[in-house]
Amino acid sequence: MIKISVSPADFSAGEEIQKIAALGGGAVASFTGQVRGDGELVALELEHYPAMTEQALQSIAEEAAAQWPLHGITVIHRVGRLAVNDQIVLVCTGSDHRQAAISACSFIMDKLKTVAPFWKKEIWQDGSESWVEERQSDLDAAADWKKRT
Amino acid sequence: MIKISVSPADFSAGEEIQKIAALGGGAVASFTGQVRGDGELVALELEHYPAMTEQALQSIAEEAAAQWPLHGITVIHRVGRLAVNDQIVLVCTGSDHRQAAISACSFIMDKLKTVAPFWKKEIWQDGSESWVEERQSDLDAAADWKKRT
Amino acid sequence: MTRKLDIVYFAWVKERLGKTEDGLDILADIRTVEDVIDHLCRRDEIYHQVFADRSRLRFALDQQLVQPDTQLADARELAIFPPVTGG
Amino acid sequence: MTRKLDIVYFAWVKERLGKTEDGLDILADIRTVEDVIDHLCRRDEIYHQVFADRSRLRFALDQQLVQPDTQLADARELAIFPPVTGG
Repeated sequence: MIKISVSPADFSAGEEIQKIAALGGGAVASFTGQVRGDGELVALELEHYPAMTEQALQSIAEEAAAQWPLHGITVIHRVGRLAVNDQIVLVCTGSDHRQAAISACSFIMDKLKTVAPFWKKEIWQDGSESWVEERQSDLDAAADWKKRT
Repeated sequence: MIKISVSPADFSAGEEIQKIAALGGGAVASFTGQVRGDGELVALELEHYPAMTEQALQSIAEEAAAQWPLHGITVIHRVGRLAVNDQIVLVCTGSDHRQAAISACSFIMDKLKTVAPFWKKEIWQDGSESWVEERQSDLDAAADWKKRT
Repeated sequence: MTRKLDIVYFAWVKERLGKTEDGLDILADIRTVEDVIDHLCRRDEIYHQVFADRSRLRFALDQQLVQPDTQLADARELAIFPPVTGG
Repeated sequence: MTRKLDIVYFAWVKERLGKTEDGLDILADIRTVEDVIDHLCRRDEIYHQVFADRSRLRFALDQQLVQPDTQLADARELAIFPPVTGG
């Protein structure tokens, strides 16, 4: 059971975990990302490629489902303007096995960071804006899964 | 900031995630374990060693804090009689870095499974009871961290 | 008959080009993603500037990530954007 | 002066022994955790039965996990229990 959501709306990590837990697997892992207050940062502007985003997330979730025995996968990613401390992303996975749940959650985040069409623009207190650059550590993390699987 | 709780009381994964998120790290990982409905299972009876349990969990959390840059760690473990689908355990970790949060969460669960003094008794529909046996996969998972770190 | 390719831009590619999309008639010598870029760069100086460092560009054909040497085949939409930074 | 060691039992060790704890006077020849087990096994057949397969027993001295060959030193409490199964 895969649930993908891309929208400006906020989400409740607790409710999403409960929904996955209700599938009865016994093991639920989650990752929540939020806007980190980096010095003078006021907000992030999350842009995406609407025609592609949901199917890209769906593909990542299906790849995880093919690799681990999962009862449920939820991926929620917000778009639009997000203030410091706002939630950005939630990945939640349910399984009979804790390592499957945790590994799948970690895999989905690593892939999402490198192949899902989102772009972050930082908006600073002085009014300036800057596009976030890709990070080598994210590329390395995603590449590591290829070696492992 | 380490928070350890061992009690019969239920918990809200969502609220614990929010508290860790409020520390501002940007990355929050969680693992929730619940009683899996295994065939004729009615309930689990969770026994523990009160004089030792909290300090064992505290030590595991401190070990994680020494290994990864974490803003917060919450470990909640219930004891007493728990019905099918009841929550048993929550581990929640917050960091600036998603891999640190996820790895620490995974490490804490793996260690908890092998060194924290909890014992599960299964209570079956026919009234019979059986103590859960340790699993080799849990020992292997805990041993793997020693190789990695 | 000439085929038409929709080109869409995102993030700083969009901002620096000052537009969200283009239409392009696919001529016989435009076969790959890279051929499209070359063609645009010849068409107007602005593309030449924005696409100067091609290592910083990523591409999707009909919403699938592709490499610069990928054949256009029957694709209807090419997206040009910087490396993704979601999550 | 004789030192006294409190011994506490958990899970099926407790159930099969039919008790939660014991007190033991530490004599000169009882130096390690294993010595305590040996001593108890000599004291009563029930310990001999419950502790028959020692590979299934785990120990904590003053609430720290220890191995069977660990010296008692000044420890006040020895816990004997099966492998843990929480989480």
